[in-house]
Amino acid sequence: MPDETKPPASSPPEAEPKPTADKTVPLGGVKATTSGSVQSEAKSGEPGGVPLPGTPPTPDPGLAPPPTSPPLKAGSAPAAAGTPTAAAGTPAAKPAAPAKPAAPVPTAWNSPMVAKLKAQFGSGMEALTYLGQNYMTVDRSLIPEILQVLHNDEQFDYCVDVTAGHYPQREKKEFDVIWILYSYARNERIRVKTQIGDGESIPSSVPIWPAANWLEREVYDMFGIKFDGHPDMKRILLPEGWKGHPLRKDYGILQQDNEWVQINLGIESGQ
Amino acid sequence: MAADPTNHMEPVATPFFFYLLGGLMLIGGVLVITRKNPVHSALALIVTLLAQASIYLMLYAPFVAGVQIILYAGGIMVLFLFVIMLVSIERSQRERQFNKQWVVGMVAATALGGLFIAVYTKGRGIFPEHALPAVEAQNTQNVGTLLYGQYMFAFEIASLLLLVAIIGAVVMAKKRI
Amino acid sequence: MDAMLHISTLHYLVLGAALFLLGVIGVLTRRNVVVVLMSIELILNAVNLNLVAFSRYWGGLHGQVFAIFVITDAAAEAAVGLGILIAFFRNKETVNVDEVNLLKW
Amino acid sequence: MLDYIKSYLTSNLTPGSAGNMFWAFVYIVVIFLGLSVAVIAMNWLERKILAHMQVRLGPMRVGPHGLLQPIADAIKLLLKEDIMPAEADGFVFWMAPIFVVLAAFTVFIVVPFGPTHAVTDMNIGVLFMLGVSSLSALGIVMAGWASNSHYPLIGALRSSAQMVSYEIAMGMAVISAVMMTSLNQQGTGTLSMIGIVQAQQAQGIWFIFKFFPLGLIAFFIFAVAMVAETNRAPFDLPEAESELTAGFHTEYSGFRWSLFFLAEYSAMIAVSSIAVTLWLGGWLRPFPNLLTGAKWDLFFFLFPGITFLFLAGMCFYSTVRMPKHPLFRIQTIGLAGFGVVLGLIGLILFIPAVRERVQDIYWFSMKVAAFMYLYIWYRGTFPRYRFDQLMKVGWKILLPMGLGVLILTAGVGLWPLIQQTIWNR
Amino acid sequence: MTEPTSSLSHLDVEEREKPFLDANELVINMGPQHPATHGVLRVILRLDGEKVLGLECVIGYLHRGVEKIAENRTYAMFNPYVDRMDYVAAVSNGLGYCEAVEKLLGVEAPPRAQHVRVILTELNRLTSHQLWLGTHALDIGAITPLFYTFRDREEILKIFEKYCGARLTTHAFRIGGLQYETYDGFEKDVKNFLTFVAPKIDEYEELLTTNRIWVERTKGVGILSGQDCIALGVTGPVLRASGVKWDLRKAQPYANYKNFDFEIPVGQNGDTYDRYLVRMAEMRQSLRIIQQAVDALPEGPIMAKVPKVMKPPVGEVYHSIEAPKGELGYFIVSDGSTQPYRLRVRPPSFVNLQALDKMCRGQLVADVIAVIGTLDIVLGEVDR
Repeated sequence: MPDETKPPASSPPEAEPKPTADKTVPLGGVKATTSGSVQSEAKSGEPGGVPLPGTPPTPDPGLAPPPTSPPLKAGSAPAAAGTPTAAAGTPAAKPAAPAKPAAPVPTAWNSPMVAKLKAQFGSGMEALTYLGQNYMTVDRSLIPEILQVLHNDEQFDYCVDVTAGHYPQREKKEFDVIWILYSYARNERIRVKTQIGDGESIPSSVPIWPAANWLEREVYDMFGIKFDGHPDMKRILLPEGWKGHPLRKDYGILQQDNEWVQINLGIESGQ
Repeated sequence: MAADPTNHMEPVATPFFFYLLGGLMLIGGVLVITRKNPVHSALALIVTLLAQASIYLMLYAPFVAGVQIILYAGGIMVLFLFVIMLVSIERSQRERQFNKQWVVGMVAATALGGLFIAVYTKGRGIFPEHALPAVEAQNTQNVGTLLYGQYMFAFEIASLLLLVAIIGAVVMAKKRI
Repeated sequence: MDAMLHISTLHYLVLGAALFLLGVIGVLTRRNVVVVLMSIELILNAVNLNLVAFSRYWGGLHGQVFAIFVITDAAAEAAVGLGILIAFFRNKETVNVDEVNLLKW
Repeated sequence: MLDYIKSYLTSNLTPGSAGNMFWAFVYIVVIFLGLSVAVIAMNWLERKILAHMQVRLGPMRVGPHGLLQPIADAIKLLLKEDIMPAEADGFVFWMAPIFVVLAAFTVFIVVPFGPTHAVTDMNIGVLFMLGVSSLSALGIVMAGWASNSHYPLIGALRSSAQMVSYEIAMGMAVISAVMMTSLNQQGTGTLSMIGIVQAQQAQGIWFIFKFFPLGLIAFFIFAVAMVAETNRAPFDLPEAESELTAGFHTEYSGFRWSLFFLAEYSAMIAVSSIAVTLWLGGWLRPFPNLLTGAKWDLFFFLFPGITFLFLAGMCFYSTVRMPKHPLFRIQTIGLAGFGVVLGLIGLILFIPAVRERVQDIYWFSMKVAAFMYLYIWYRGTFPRYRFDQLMKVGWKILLPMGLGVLILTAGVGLWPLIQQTIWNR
Repeated sequence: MTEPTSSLSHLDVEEREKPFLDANELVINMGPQHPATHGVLRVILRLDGEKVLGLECVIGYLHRGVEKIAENRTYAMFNPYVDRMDYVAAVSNGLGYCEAVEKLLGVEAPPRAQHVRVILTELNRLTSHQLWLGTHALDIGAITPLFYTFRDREEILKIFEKYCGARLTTHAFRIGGLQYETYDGFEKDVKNFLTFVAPKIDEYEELLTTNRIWVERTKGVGILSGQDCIALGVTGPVLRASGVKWDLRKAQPYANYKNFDFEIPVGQNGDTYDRYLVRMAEMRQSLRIIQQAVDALPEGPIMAKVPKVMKPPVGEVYHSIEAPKGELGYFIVSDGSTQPYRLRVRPPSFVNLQALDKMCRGQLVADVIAVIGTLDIVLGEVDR
C-alpha cells in the first residue's frame, strides 16, 4: 500500500487493521444538509473512504483532505436532482450529529486471499471491509487479470452483479465500476471496484463470467461505459439510438431524448 | 355436394348439372394455367377436382368420386399447397410466366385439339349413346372385387410404385442430397 | 337442341378433351414447375374422366378401376415431382422449368 | 305438388334416397339450423362446464346463468369490424372461412340421425365424410397462407400436417369398423352410414364391443384421432394461443372469425357423429337387443321427455334460488320462462307420435353430446402436446395400432372361414 | 446455415430476404404483444422450421428508471417503489430493500417484526410460485391449474389486504421494522390458511405431476446444468433444480431465517420438470417456515429506533435476499444525505433471463414458451 500515507484519517491505513468499532472519524461530515453536500472522503465517490491506490500521481482530490475539512468537491449528490448546489459544500463545518451512533468505517480486510492477491498485484489493489462486507479497490489496469484470478484461483465463480456509479466531482475518474462476486465454494461475497473516466473503456468480464453480458450492457446503457471485448455492446433497456445515459448524475430525472420520442413515438413528449 | 345423384333413379336435371359442373371444371382448368400465383392455380385446380368428383357421382362411380375427394382434394392438393408455401413465390410471380417456346406449345395444342375434333366428329357413331342400367348400389363391392381379383397384379404393382414414390420423395426432400 | 339436353358419352369425352388440352397448354407454356405439375394433374384427370365415362356407358367397372390406378399414379407422381421441385428449389432458388438444365448439380 | 310432398311421408327412405328434393331441402335447412343452435349451445355449455371445472362460474351476466351470452357474443362478432391485413391475398382470405364452413356442413348430408333422418344415404357415406371433412385442411391452409403473416402460416402448416397424418390412423380405425359390418358371415358389408348402424342392429352388438378388445381399440384410436382432426386440446397446436397467438385465424376478426368458430364446432359434432355411427350404434337406444319387451320399450321411450323435464326442473330449482332482489327480477323471470319452454318440450315428447319420430334423434344427439362433453373435459384437463410429440403419437402409436387392429379384425372375422378351409379340407 | 450459431448475440434483427426453405432460417418475432411472454418481453427467434437456432431478447419496454428515481427520493420514500419491480413478489422486494437500508443504518428490526416479515415473505413466495405455476401451466396448455392457483392465491392476498390494505404492491415493511401491528386474528388467519392450502398443493400436483403430457412437455426441456447456471449467474429455483444446493436463506441467512428449520429442495436434471418439482417442494417448505414462524411469534415492539429523517452514514452496502425468483440484491451507496447516492437493484429475473438463449437452443418453438414460463420472469423486474 504505497499510498497509505495519503488517505485521511477516516480510512485507516491497511497497516493498522482495526475492528469496525474503530471510530476515529468524527461523523460530523455525515450530517451534511439535505442540500446534499457530500462529506469529504467517503462520499465523493468513495463511500468506503478508501484512497485510490491505483493512481499514484493524484489519487482523488476529494480524498486528500482530512475528514472534517470541507470536501474539495462539493455538491456531488445534488447533481442527481439536476439542481446542483455547490454552495452546500461547506457543511463539514457541522461536526454535530451527536445523537447519532458512530457510523462504522471501512477497515482493512486481511485474509489469506488478500495476502496472496497483494503479493501478486502489489500496490494496484486494496482490500477493505465495511459493515462486514469485503471489497477491494483495484486499479483499472489490473482489472482483467485480477478478475481472472478471482474466478480461476479463488473460486469466485458467480458474478452477482456488475454495476457502476457516477461521481462527476472526481475529475478524470468519474466512474466507479463495481463487480459483485460470490463464491459458492467459500460462501463469500466480495466487491471489486475500479475507477475510470468518462469515455474510457474497460475490459469486459464476459469471457470470465458469461453472466456479465447483460449486466455490462446495462452499465453501458445507463452510464455509457464501454466494455472492450463484449460480444454485443449495445443498449439493453433503452432503445437503440437514444441519446444520453440516464444514470449519470448530470442527466435530470425528467430529462429524456425528446428527439427520439418525437421521431419514434410521434408524440411531443413522453412526460 | 347437395347435387349428388341417387341410387335408384336417373339423376335429377342431368344436363343442368353436367353443364354447371363441366363449366366449373373448364373455368378451373383455365385459371390453373393462367394464374400468376401458384396458390390461386392450386385453388382453381381444387375447384376442378371437386367438380369432377361430382361428375363421377353423376356417372354412377361413387367410389371413384370418394377416392377423388380424399386423395386428390384432401391429399395431393394439400401437398401442393404445402410445397407452394415452402418455396417462395414472390420472385417467380414477378417473372415471366410463359416460356419462350409458348408459340410452339400453342401450335401443338391446337393440332391436338384439331385431332380431337376430327376424331369426335368423324367417329360420332362409335361412342355409345345410351347408358346401360347402372349397377351403382353394389359399386364399391364390385370395384373391390375387380381390384383384388382380376387386377390383383396391377394393384400390387401400384402399391410398389407408391412405395418407390414415398422413398423417392423422402430422399429428394431431405436436407442434403 | 336434343344433343344439348341429352347427355351422352360424347359430352363427357369433349369435356375430357377440353381439360386435356388445357393441361397440355399448361405443360407446354408455363415456366413455373408447380403449375406444370398441376397441369399434369389436369391431364390425368381428363383421362380419368374418359375412363369413367366409358365405364358408365359400356357397363363394366374396369374403367373405374383404371381411374383408381391413375389416381394412385397421380399421387406418386405428385409426391416425387414435388420432392424434385423442393430439391431443385433448394439448389437453384428458382422454380422455373427452363432453368432445369443440369442433370446433376 | 302436395302429393309430391306427401308421398315422402309414407316412405321409409331418406329423402335423398327417395329422390324427394323438397324434403331433402327441408332436412338440409333443419340440419343447418339445428347445427347452428347446437354450436351456440355448445359455446355456452363449454364455457359453463369449463368454468365449473375450474372453480369459477363462467358467464353469469347476460341472461340467467349467462344463457344469452352466446347470442350476445354472436351479435358482438357480427358487429365487429372486419379487418383484412393490407398484405393479405384478398380473394383467398375471403374464401378460406367459407370453404371451411362448407366442408364442415357438407359432411352432415350423410349423418344418420335416424333410419330415415338423413338428407341422403350414400353408399360411400363413410368415405364421403372422411373425404369432405379432410377438405377443411385445405381451407385452413388457405387461411394461413392468405393472411401473409408468420403465425398463421405456421399454424396452417401445423394444422394441415396434423390433419393429414391423423387421417391415416383414423382411416385404419374406420376401415376396421366397416369390415365388421360384413365379417363372420353376418351382413353384407357397406360403407353407407345407415347401413353400418343397421348392421349393428342386425348383429345385435355395438361395434365398440365386437371382437372384444378390437372394436374398443379401434374406437380408442378414432377417439384420439378425431380430437387431433378437429384441432382441439390437447392437440390444439394449430391454434395454441400461448405459442401462435391464435394460429391460422390470427388475422381474422368479426364474422369471418366466427365462421371458423362455427366450422370448428360443427366439425367436432361431425366427427363425433362418425364415431357414434361406427361404434356406438348410431341412433339405437342402449341395449336394443338385451332389454326388449314392452316395459323396457316404454322405459326408453320416456327418456327424451324425462331428460327435458329434468332440465326444466333444474331451471325451476335455480329460479327459486335466485336472489330475491329487484335487479334480478328479469333474470328470474327469464330463467323460469326457459324452464317452462324446456318443460313444454319435454311434455310434447311424451306424445307417442312425436316420440316415435324423435327418439332416434334423441339417442343420437345424446351420444354425440357425450363426446362433446369429453371434448370439454379434455380441454380442462390436458396440457398441450408439442408438435413432434403429436406426430410421434400419430405415426408411431396410433398408426401401427390401427394397422394391427385392422389385420386382427380381418383375421378374427375370417376365422370361421379359415377354419373351414384348412381343417375341413 | 453457414453462420455459426454461437454468435447469437449478433443476431440480425432484420428479416433476411432469403427464402426460408433454402436458408433454413425463419426469423420470428415473438412479443412484445404475445400471450406467452408474460408481459412485454420480445423474443426474436431464429428458426429452422420449428427448431430454434437462437434467440435474442429485447427488453426495456417496462423500463421506468427505478434506480434513477431512487436517487431522487429519500430512503423511506423509495420504499414503495420497490414493490413495483417484481409486482408478484412485492413483499420480498420490500424485505430486501428494508434490510439493506437497515444494514446501512446499523439498526435491526425487533424479533416480532422479523417474524412477521418472514411470515409475509414466505406467503409472498407462495403467491409468486402459485402465479408462476398457473401461468406456466397455461403456457403449456393446461388451463385449469391457473384457476386453482388463483383461487388459493386469493386467500393470501386477503391476508395481505387485511394486514396492510394492499393486495399486490403491499409496501408491507418499513425501514426498521413494521409500521402496522398485525391485526387481530392474523395468526388465526395464517394458521387457517396453512391447513387450507396444504391439500391444495397436492391438488395441483395431482393435475400435473403425473400427467403424461405434462411430463413429456417438461422433461428434458430447457436443460441447464449446474455449471451453466453458475456461469450465467442464474439463481433461485432454476439453480436449485440444476442440482446446486444453494439458497441464500441458508447460505447467508438474513432476517431470522436461521431460526427456522426447512430444507432446500434440489433437482437433478435441471430441466423444466425438475424446476417444476423444486418449486412445488419450495411451496411446501414455505408452509413449514410459516408454520414455525407463526407458532413462535414473539411479543414485543415491531419497530426499531430509526431516526425520522434517515441519513445513513457514508458508505455502501450490498444486501441480497432469496426472492422467489432468485437472488435479489440491493447495492446502496450512501453519501450521508437523506437520499441514496446510488441504488442498484440486482434483479433475479433480469439475470436469469440471460439463460433463455442457452436453454432454448436446439429446442422447438413450443419449448421456448415452456422455458420462458419456467424461468419465472417478471418483466417489471427485468426492466425496472
